[in-house]
Amino acid sequence: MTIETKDFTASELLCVMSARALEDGQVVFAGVGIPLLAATLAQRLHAPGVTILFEGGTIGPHVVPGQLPPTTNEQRCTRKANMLVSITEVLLLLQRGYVDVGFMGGAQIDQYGNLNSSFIGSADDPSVRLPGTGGGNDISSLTRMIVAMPQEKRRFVENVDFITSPGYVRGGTSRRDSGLIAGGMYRVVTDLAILGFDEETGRMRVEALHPGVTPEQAQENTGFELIIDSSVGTTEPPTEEELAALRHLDPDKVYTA
Amino acid sequence: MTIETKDFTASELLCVMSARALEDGQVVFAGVGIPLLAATLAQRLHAPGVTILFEGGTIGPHVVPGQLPPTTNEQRCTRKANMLVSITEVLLLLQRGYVDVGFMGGAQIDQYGNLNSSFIGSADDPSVRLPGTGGGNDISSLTRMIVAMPQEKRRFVENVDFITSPGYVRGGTSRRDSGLIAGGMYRVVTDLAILGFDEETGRMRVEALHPGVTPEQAQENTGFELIIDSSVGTTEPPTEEELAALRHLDPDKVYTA
Amino acid sequence: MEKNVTQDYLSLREQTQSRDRSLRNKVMTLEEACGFVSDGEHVSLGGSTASRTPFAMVWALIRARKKNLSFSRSIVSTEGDLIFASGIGNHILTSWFSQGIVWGVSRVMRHFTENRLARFEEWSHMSIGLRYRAGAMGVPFMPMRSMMGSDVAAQLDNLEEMTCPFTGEKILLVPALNPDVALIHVQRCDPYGNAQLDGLTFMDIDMAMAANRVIITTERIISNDQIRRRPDHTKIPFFTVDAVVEAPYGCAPHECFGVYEPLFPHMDYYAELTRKEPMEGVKAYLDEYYYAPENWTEYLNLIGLDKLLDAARRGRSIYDD
Amino acid sequence: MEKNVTQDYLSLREQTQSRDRSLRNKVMTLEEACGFVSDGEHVSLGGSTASRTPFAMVWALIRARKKNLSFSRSIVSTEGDLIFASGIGNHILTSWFSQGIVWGVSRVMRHFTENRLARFEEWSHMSIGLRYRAGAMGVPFMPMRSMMGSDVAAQLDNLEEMTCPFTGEKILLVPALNPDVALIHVQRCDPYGNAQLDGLTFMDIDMAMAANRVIITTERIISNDQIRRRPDHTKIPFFTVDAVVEAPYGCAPHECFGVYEPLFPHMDYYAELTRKEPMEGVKAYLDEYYYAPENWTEYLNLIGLDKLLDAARRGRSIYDD
Repeated sequence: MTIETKDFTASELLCVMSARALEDGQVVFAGVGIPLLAATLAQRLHAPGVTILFEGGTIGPHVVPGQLPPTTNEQRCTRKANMLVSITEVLLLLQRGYVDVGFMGGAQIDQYGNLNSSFIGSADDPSVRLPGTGGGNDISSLTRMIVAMPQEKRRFVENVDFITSPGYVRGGTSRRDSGLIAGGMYRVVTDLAILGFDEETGRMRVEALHPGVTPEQAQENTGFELIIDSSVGTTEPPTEEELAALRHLDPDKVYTA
Repeated sequence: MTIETKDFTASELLCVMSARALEDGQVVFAGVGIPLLAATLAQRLHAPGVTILFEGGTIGPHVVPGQLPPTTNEQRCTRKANMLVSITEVLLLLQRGYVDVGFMGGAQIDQYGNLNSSFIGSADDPSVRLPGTGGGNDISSLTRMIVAMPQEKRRFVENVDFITSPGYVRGGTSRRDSGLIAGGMYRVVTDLAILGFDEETGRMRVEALHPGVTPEQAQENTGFELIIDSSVGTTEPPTEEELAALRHLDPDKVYTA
Repeated sequence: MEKNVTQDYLSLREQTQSRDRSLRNKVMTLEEACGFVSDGEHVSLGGSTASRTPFAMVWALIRARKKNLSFSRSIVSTEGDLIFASGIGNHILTSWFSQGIVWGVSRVMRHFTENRLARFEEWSHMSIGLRYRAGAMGVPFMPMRSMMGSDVAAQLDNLEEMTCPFTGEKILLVPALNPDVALIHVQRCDPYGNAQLDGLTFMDIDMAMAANRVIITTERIISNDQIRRRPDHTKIPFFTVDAVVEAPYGCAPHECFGVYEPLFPHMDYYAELTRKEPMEGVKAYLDEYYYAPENWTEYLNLIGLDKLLDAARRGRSIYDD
Repeated sequence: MEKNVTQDYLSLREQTQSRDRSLRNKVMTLEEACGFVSDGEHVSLGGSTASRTPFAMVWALIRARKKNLSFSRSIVSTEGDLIFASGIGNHILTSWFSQGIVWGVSRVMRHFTENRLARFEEWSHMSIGLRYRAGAMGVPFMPMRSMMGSDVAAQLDNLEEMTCPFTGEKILLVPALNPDVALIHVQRCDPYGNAQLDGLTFMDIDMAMAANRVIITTERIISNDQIRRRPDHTKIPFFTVDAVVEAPYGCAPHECFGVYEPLFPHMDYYAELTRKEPMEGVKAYLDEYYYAPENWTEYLNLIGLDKLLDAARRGRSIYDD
């Protein structure tokens, strides 16, 4: 950890900062883990009108504190939902435009916000075959994305080995030219910074640094050159209210250890 | 009526002859009126395993004697059904190939088995605007058809004013060439005869005449030249068992007056 | 040209994204819900023929003297006569248009179409369903295999044929239909718009997903807790819905599955009224049942409590077997 | 090349028309149902990840020593390991393949794919759903808007891009997938194959409509009268179904919505067993749980009644709220 250890963990910081990226009234397509937790946290704080969707086919469940669902395809994630639909239908909500934000974790990301969860090494002869896209490709193709992941050099690479979930593809207009005319990578929330993307080039840019993080630290933990404005601002540290709400939701620190 | 009046009505004859055209185990997409009644009759006689579909979205209902549904879109036609689906889904069963027979009534038919239920006169300036296709176009485009209708010169015309539900279109390979590679008109059951279609030309042909009907009578009641083989056979008259079963189903003669 | 065909994707998304899709109370009156329909828009009607027709909202739109609306529905019954005769719309897209088979061809429909006073745009039944479905899925078309070879297709100008790149087969493409507004009547809905439907669903679910606005009328409003007890019975999700109106007997004189069957005597009465002098008959009907009553309950009262009770007895009987 | 892609329409229809689609008793044993799966065919699996996995039928196919099968499923869990390790199939089409997020990357999947002993063909989640849907609808493709621009699409050879003739937009076409056989586990089914599903339906309904044969395993067989009391709850119609097998706890160690949750201790045990020596572990597991037991009940007994009861208590709790 490069950030000065405060009275919260890196995962807690990630959660709080991710929650802040959501706005009230949004429909959020969330993955398990930090995204689910952060979306639920946002509901308890500034955004009570956030609706959560899971890729297993759940619309607007009640997440019960201390009973976070471990997956998005089992009955635990359907507790007190408003509606259950098929997998195909819930993904089509993204395509139809009903979703505001896709909210996922990431294993490997590159300068254009492309995510890889398929292969380490070449696809033809990989050193590791990863589990694959799941809903990731569809979500990142069809809506505005927020990704929450720890910022490390091996995870933030210049170009991913394999574009599983497209960001700005090869930069410039290449995403749009490929046929993906809506959506796109919006924010990458890490334990060091809030990252965005340059409108023209599609390259990753620092939007704000977390308290105590220097531009150099952010760059050191990144495998490509970040766009950092010298006047880049600093986020507000997690408040006691935010941390209390988070710890109430995940008392066993399943996702925030 | 040209047929010698026996102890049954023309509608009853039509019903019995239509019922005989169905085989056990078939999935039959039925319209209201004679088709529904004839399909139910077939179930009570030689084809207990016939499954009836209605275009409102009903799969395999139990039709209760004396309570024949007046339409295919209201709850009366769902009595004790096996499954209810959307309109689109039930029509897609035709496209997917799950249906053996489409079974409809007809207002106007031509030498190639095309049906018109849209316009009398030209479509641009019709003398009568009829109610339109309903499910007819899809059914006749996508499955093998049996049509039950009274044989009259004004109903059996050389070429319909408007092809609402395609038979063999302009004959020859024109149906297939237009993109309709499956299904097609199989039988037209009338109060005079059982009519089929020549494989090569797609023109209407007499398969059998009802008892007491002469080839001349069939031709006289048709507005185009019928193919009639000199050795054409004769159907068996309705049996007492068939008529009894029919009258049990429609005691008020709603469809068999 | 038909209005509102194949909205381009970015404009469709922008419109959808600009809607308030949060979980919020949307309960209002029929009159307030009329504010969600603007003159000139395309309105889709749920149900089919005489089943789950959203008559309460059609009634309210006619009373609100809307103008230049176009409509679509799987199969159109008497509501089509009333749309044309009241002057709120002069264009209806459907596969079949008359009161119902047993009442014969609508003389009102004939008057308007044969005199070119209004347009009845005929598509195949399935093609209408697939047009809503494409709209619901956020794609600009659906492939299908019927309608080719017929004059139904020949007289439409927004169809495309293609050769399938996988099989070489000829395929028809029908364009997405994203209605400006969908009017749908259901048995149960919560204040947020989570709607649960019993029985035949017709094209309502695709229609709701496709539309840019949805007005739900419902036999009764139930709590969100009730919805969350059986989430797999919810058929329309709240975020597609803009208005929720409680309208008991909201389909009268048509049926609502499991609640009431059609009010046949009233339908016979309308058919008789319009048989000989279609225009005089339908205008008298509009005056008596649409413009005169103070409110929906008064309309129901004019139809007659005896007929409502009889229809309800028959309607509930579906669950007696 | 992937097997069984885009069956041409006439052959699909012929195959469908030749099936006995009458209402008839189809109840049989797991072993008898294996007769509906021939070596070399494409088998689709219902459910997703650890939910409604048709484990009883997979178990029976492995015991029957089937060969050269290919498989597809929305998301593949441990059944994928067991398919590869048992040798019944060496090709799986899915969007995600590992036991489940909390157990990390499957070492068995890695062994087979990294050593090119078997193929994990990756498609986007939605594209798989749309391929089944095209198959269900009887069209050769579905249009969609994701996957473009990614390497997921780049490494597939049966995708087509087109320009929409209505809007000029770029659209991706994915080919229909009509599996030879679909294996689907449900909560309730009648002897004819009318299946009622609770909770999440995943891709099962499109899959059943698309397949050329369907084997239903069910927690319990109910009467056709029960089905006809709630026909709008039937999700799969009898005429798509070829075999009905009663298999209580038929998804164990996975879950069946509302009946039992996953048997987590058993899943932890499997994960631990295959973590260090994947191939030895999975082979030992197959020997103990697949080849050794006399029948399905004995398999369940090996897993442990205590675990079944605990999973059932948790499973039913969804209805306690």
